[in-house]
Amino acid sequence: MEWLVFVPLAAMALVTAVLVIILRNPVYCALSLVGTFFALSGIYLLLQAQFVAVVQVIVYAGAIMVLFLFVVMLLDLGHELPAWLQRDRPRLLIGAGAVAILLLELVIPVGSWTARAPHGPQTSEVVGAAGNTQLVGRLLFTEFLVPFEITSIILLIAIIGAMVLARR
Amino acid sequence: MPEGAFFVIMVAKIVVVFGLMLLSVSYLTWVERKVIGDIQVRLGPMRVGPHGLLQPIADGLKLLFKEDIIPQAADRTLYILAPAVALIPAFISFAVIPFGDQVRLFGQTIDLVITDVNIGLLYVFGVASLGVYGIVLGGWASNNKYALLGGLRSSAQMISYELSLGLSVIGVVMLSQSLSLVEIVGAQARTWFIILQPIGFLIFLICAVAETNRAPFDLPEAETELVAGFHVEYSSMKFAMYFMAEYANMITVAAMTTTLFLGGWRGPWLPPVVWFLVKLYLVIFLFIWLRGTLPRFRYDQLMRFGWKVLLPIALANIVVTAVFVALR
Amino acid sequence: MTATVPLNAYLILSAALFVIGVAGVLIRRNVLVIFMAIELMLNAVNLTFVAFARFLHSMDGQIIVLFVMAVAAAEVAIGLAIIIALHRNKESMNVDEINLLKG
Amino acid sequence: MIWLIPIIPLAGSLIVGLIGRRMPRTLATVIACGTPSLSLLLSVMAFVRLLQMPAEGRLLRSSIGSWIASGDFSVSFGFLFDPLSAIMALVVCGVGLLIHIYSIGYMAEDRDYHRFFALLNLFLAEMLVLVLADNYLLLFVGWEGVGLCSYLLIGFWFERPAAASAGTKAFLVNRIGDGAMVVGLIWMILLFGSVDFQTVLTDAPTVLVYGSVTASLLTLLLFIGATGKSAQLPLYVWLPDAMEGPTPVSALIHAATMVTAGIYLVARSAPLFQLAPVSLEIVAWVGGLTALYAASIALVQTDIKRIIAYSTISQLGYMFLGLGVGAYAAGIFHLMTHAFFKALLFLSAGSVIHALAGEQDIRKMGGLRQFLRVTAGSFLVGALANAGIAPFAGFWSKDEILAAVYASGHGPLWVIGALTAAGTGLYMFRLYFLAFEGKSRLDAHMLSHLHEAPWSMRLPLVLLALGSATVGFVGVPPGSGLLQRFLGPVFPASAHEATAEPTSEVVLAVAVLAMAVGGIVMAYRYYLLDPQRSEALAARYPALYRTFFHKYWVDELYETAVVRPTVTSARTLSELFDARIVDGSVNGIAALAARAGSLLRRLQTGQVPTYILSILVGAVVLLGYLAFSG
Amino acid sequence: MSPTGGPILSMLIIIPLCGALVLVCIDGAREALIKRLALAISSLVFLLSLIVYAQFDPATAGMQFVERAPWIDSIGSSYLLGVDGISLPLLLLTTFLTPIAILASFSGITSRVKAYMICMLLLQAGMIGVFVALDLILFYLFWEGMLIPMYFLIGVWGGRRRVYATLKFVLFTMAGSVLMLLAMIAVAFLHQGSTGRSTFDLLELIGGSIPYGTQLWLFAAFALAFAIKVPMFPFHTWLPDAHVEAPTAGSVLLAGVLLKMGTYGFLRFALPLFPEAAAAFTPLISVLAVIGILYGALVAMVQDDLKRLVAYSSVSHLGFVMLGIFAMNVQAVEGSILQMVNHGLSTGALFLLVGMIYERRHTRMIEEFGGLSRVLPRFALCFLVVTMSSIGLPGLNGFVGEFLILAGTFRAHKGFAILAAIGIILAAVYMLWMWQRVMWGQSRRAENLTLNDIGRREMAMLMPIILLILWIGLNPNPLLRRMDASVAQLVEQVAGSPKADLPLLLRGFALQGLQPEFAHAIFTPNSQPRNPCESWN
Repeated sequence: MEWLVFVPLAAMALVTAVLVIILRNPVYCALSLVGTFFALSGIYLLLQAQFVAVVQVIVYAGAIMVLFLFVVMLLDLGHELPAWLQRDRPRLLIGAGAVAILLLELVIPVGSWTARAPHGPQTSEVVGAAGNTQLVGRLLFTEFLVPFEITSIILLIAIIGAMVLARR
Repeated sequence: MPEGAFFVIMVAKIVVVFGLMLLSVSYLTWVERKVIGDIQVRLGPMRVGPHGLLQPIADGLKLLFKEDIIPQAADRTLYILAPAVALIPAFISFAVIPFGDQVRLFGQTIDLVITDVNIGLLYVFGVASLGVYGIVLGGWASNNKYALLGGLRSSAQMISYELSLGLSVIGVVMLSQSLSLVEIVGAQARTWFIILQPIGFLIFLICAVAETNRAPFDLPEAETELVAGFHVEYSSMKFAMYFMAEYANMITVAAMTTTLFLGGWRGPWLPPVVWFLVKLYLVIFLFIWLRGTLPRFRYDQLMRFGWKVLLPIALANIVVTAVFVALR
Repeated sequence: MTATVPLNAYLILSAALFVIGVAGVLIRRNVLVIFMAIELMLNAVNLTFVAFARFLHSMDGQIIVLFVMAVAAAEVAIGLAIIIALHRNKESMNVDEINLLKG
Repeated sequence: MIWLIPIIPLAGSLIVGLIGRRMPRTLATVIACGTPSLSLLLSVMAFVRLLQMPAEGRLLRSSIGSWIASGDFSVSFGFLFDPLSAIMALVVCGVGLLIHIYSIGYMAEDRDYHRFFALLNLFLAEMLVLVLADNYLLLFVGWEGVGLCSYLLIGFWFERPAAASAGTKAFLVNRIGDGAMVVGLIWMILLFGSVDFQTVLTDAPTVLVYGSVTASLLTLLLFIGATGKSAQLPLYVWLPDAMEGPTPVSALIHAATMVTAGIYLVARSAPLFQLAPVSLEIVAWVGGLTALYAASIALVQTDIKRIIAYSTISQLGYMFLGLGVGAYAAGIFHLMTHAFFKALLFLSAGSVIHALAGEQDIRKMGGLRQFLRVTAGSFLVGALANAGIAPFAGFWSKDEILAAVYASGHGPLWVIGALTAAGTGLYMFRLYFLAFEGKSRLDAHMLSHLHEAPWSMRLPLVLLALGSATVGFVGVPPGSGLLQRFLGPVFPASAHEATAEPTSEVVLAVAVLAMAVGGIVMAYRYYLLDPQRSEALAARYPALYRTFFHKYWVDELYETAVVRPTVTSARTLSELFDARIVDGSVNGIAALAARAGSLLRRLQTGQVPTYILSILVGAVVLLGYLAFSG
Repeated sequence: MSPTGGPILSMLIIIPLCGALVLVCIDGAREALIKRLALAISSLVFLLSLIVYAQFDPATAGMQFVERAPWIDSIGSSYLLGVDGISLPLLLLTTFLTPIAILASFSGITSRVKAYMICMLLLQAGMIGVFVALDLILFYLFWEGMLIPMYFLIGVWGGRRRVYATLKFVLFTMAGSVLMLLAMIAVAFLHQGSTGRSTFDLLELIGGSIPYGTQLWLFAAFALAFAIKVPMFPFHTWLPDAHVEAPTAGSVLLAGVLLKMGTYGFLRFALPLFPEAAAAFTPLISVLAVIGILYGALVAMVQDDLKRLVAYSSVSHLGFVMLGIFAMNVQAVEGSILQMVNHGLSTGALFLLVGMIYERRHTRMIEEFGGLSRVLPRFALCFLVVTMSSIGLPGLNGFVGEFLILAGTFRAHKGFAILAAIGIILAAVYMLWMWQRVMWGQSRRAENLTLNDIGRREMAMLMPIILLILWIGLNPNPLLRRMDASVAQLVEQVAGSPKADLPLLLRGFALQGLQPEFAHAIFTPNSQPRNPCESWN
């Protein structure tokens, strides 16, 4: 049953992701990326992370990508040449090779790790009973309070920084 | 509940709700014209049908059969896609808004809400935040400077006011201890949140008007300076879709106002659905009234108001509410 | 085909997205698109976190994701501001022409 | 009570030095001269008490408290008053007081009157610390303290470049000796665990083996210190230059007191030296050679003060000669008499200089006796005493030393001493005749200004002249006079000078006296009767004359052999080694880093994709390590 | 806990920090207020430190006024403060010199007064921290932290080549300290390896059994850091540059206190932690110390800049201190500690005096002066006392220290003591030669004749120092008595180890250098296998 949801969403994520990097028009890229975000949001829902899923939409799709679009439109960028004609090959080859290794590294040992890794208390039953959002909120304001505050400071700095940079 | 029945009921709810919504949208145009007409001491549409009741149908037919112009320099794909992008979020927000209590029908207990998501409020915001795409993309894809400016303005405006909008309802969330709209309505069994959250309500209302790009916040389509804003190039059915999106948004926002602050479907004597509709239309009337009464903001005033007035007040409201909740 | 999707499926998806992001960074010239590709990579990582959170029965992963999002938002704000500033000064979005860091 | 003796002048120094300018000059003068008087009074009282004690136990001690205590080593501010210290203290206070009084007149015109008296008082305090200390370290405090005062007083007229460099030279040369002395002291600590006279001198025979290398080296280190302070070969060079200081200073510090500190040190350490025959031999030879050497230079100098300065060196040589042959009491005796007559000579010279408004060249004087009667008279007494003419003080003490030298079997040294005696007679009377007798070579302007000194200067002259004439009688009869009996218990039993039989002593004394008189006669013939003959003499032995006149070129030798190489090597170190090599390597490393950086800089293409690629590769490696290392 | 019951050492650190914070809040234009406040704060710290002095128990060898609080538990580092007879004199020196340095800046510093005073107070806190910290990491924190205000003091308020000087100073020092940090960590790991407890507590680490070969390496790392700070020949070249460019107060504190940190580091850390290695290094370091004594003196002799001269004289003086430390007996070590204080006083005062004439003439070139004694009699008197203290005139403080060092060194190695005695002679040479050219003779410039003699404020700076110079010279026992027990304990800890000579040292490096357990400690931070997922719970 989950596969029925997962496979289309995964496919959508991959396709839109690929589109992001091969489409020539930045606006389309951005829109494809929004598509990826939506697909990921769906997958988050599948993973019982409703809060994250919605925040994904609000923050990424609703705010970040709008900013992107904003800038793309404001600067009115031209189209570039097809991507694969632009780059020097060695770099691409190194990149591809490294990426392949990375994939292997990621996938191969992970199974053994997860088996050994300690499991936390928040099983799906617990989460279901308490509510995903409530749990996230509780953790955020207890155990992760300090990072949370730091993040808020980062955001404040970012606001000021962005204003300073973009002025004139 | 058997799975089949669930499915049937679900489909039925969706069909009924969206059907009604489409109808409301089309007749909202008539309502608006009528109310504005009254405000301006004239009659409004009177020719098509009694009191112009068939006017929306006539308008729809006219728009349907008009020539669909796509400008030469436009980005065709996006140009076509944009109105749909605008319309869809406007409609799907409604999925989580409860418009009545449970009813028993055909032996089934049916919630009068399409789906009760435990993060319904966030869902609405998430979807609402997408509305901006339709406008921005439409404005950009038209490849027209007025359209682009309108689009950019609208995106800036919507992002700005979305902030205050979101912050204004935090008080409600704190009081109801839930993000589910059904539970928020449930929490208003004794007191409506408009009583407990008058400031939150006011901010929400103002931001809601801004979010829907309606007067006095209709800068994106300010005729006097931008001709018609982001949809200046649009015609025919695509134009109709933008139009519908605006009114659908209005309904959604009004429904949200009702749900969050006015006790939702709650009320004495009358059936819940009726109460819900009454409150909904009262809010919509308020919107139209505002449009008939207030002049348009200047753009800098608008931004300043959003960031320097509404945002701090909303934050203060949260602090006060938090103290209140903590002390309770 | 089992009923539940295993962790590895998510990880592979995540890795694939990450790789696509990397590829984007490597092959594109437009700063904005490169930036988007980076966002893509961030999202890939987020997916891993959420997946682990689910399979290890711990909410920490989701919390981290929230932090990542917050930081990403900050990053985008600054990044875009920089891009605008760059554009003003250089009239170009081409990374090959932006090499002020060249030693 | 003993500790008050040095403290009083110290207080006087502080008062006069710090607030003297704000008080009436008379008051300052009274304080400045009052403190030595008080010290003298106290010394005399202590001396009287000492005399009342049994001969073998004459010792007064007093201690203020602990000074340095570190680990197993400790030393105190302790003072001791035994016959040796008593003699020294009396001489220092007595002569010091007279010179203070003299200075009232001599320095009356100087604008730094207060500074002068403050320093003089300070010197007195330090000198008294030196002679009264009951341990070597406190002695060293006084030792360096008098050095400092000497430095500041030589450079009193510091605006004269010559005075400034003379002061520096004096301090530095002394410092060389002091360095050796410090090494001696720390060695003493290692050997004895203490620097107390009591401990060291009592334990010496048990700790040190007679004639051992350790004993020799230790005593020699102390002796090097003494040569610095007492201006012996090879560290005498500062003393002639020190004459740039005001004349009372020369009289007090560079004749009567400070320069005798070395004598005092060796005499005080007699039990140590007694264990080191080699050292004693060296002391004797250095003393003897210095005596002759300085006398030879004095023969041809023309500066009135320098001649007296070389004479001082020469007389100090006599004293060391005496000490070196074990005649400690004789050395101290000569120290005492010398203090009187040399102070007298200097003060008389000062009176002359005062009268001549600063002129010091004897070739421009002559016939002064008729103008400066008191001065000439007292100078004559001093010269006779210095030349060792009976019955003046110098005769008795010098005679005793030479007798002891002869008796100890040092024939060559006796000959040197006798020759020096002749030289002494010659140069003293050359000075006297050229300055006071004969025709006046002064210009008219000078003559009109010529005047005898004020009473405050004349009084000390007269008193000192009396002393120079009579003080020798405390040592009569030789070997068993009052002084010798008083000092006897201080020195080790074996050190009682081997007295020759009286007859031979008389013969020797007459011989030496004859040589001295011969010197005087020669001076009379060459310088008074027929000055041309002296020039002819110089022309006949030009090499000898030039050697004497240029002081054996020792200053030049030191300049080329020590000073210049040091400065040159220092400059090389500073400019080449330090700047180029040490600092250069530091900067070189920095430059290397910069070079490496500029090479590595090429890696920084400025292309963001390149950077990201490197990040990626790094991530792959890191992740690979984590994933596959377990 | 201290006898007073209060955390007095922490107060000593915190008060200047708070003072700096208060200054931050004051309007920078109110310079007079800022100056007075800074002076008051640092004086308050001095008064507090006098309480420490008064309540210090001379009979106790161990640490007193100990304060301990958990700090970084995960690595076993704690907030651990304390003083003993070794650090007490230096602590007092620091608190004593800082107000004087601040007072000295009243006229010399005209720009950015507020920032300057803040730097001074931070510097004071850092310096005090260095002398009272007993935890390696805490010590390192203060050690490096104190560089920052000093960096600014030289870099902002310095002379013409200030940037070069300050960079050189900081980089030089850093280069050494980084190695020291590594060695500190290694010490802690080795300790953990043998006892299973991770700690940076110095008192606990002392007496640990580190193998000889490893000790050599660790000692070398510590020694390098400290030797640079001292500075020992041949690591001294930052010193003249830093001194010449630093403002007066900077020079005073640099010479007066900062240099002592190196020598103090040897005494507090390098020797007790690695006694056998210290013994092995003794010949090498003693030789370098002697070279430093003679070299510094010779080079000082030919300098034409007064500050450079004094800077090189510091190299020479600190050579004495190093020589004494490595003689490793009670007299020598006590002499060294005393000499650190003496050098702080006399050189500090020399820099003050040089600063005073610099303020009047705006030059420090010796050839520009001459005959100043006539124009500036009060100045001359102070200068004389300080000069004499510097060349070790008996009766003043310098002599006591030098003499004890020489006496102790002679016990350990006669040759070194004799060579060092030559240094005493040379000290007189360069100081007196300078004196002769600056203070005596005829003035070589007309401007010199119209200078004002030092005033009340300047006397207020100099008088305390001069009184201390006299007091220590005549009565060093109060200080020496407080050192006795601690120094005896230190000597006992260190001197028990076998002595080695230079060839053996080199062989030790070559053969026993990187022993397996050392390598293990360095390269595998944690003995358990690591699992990246561990922390994800």
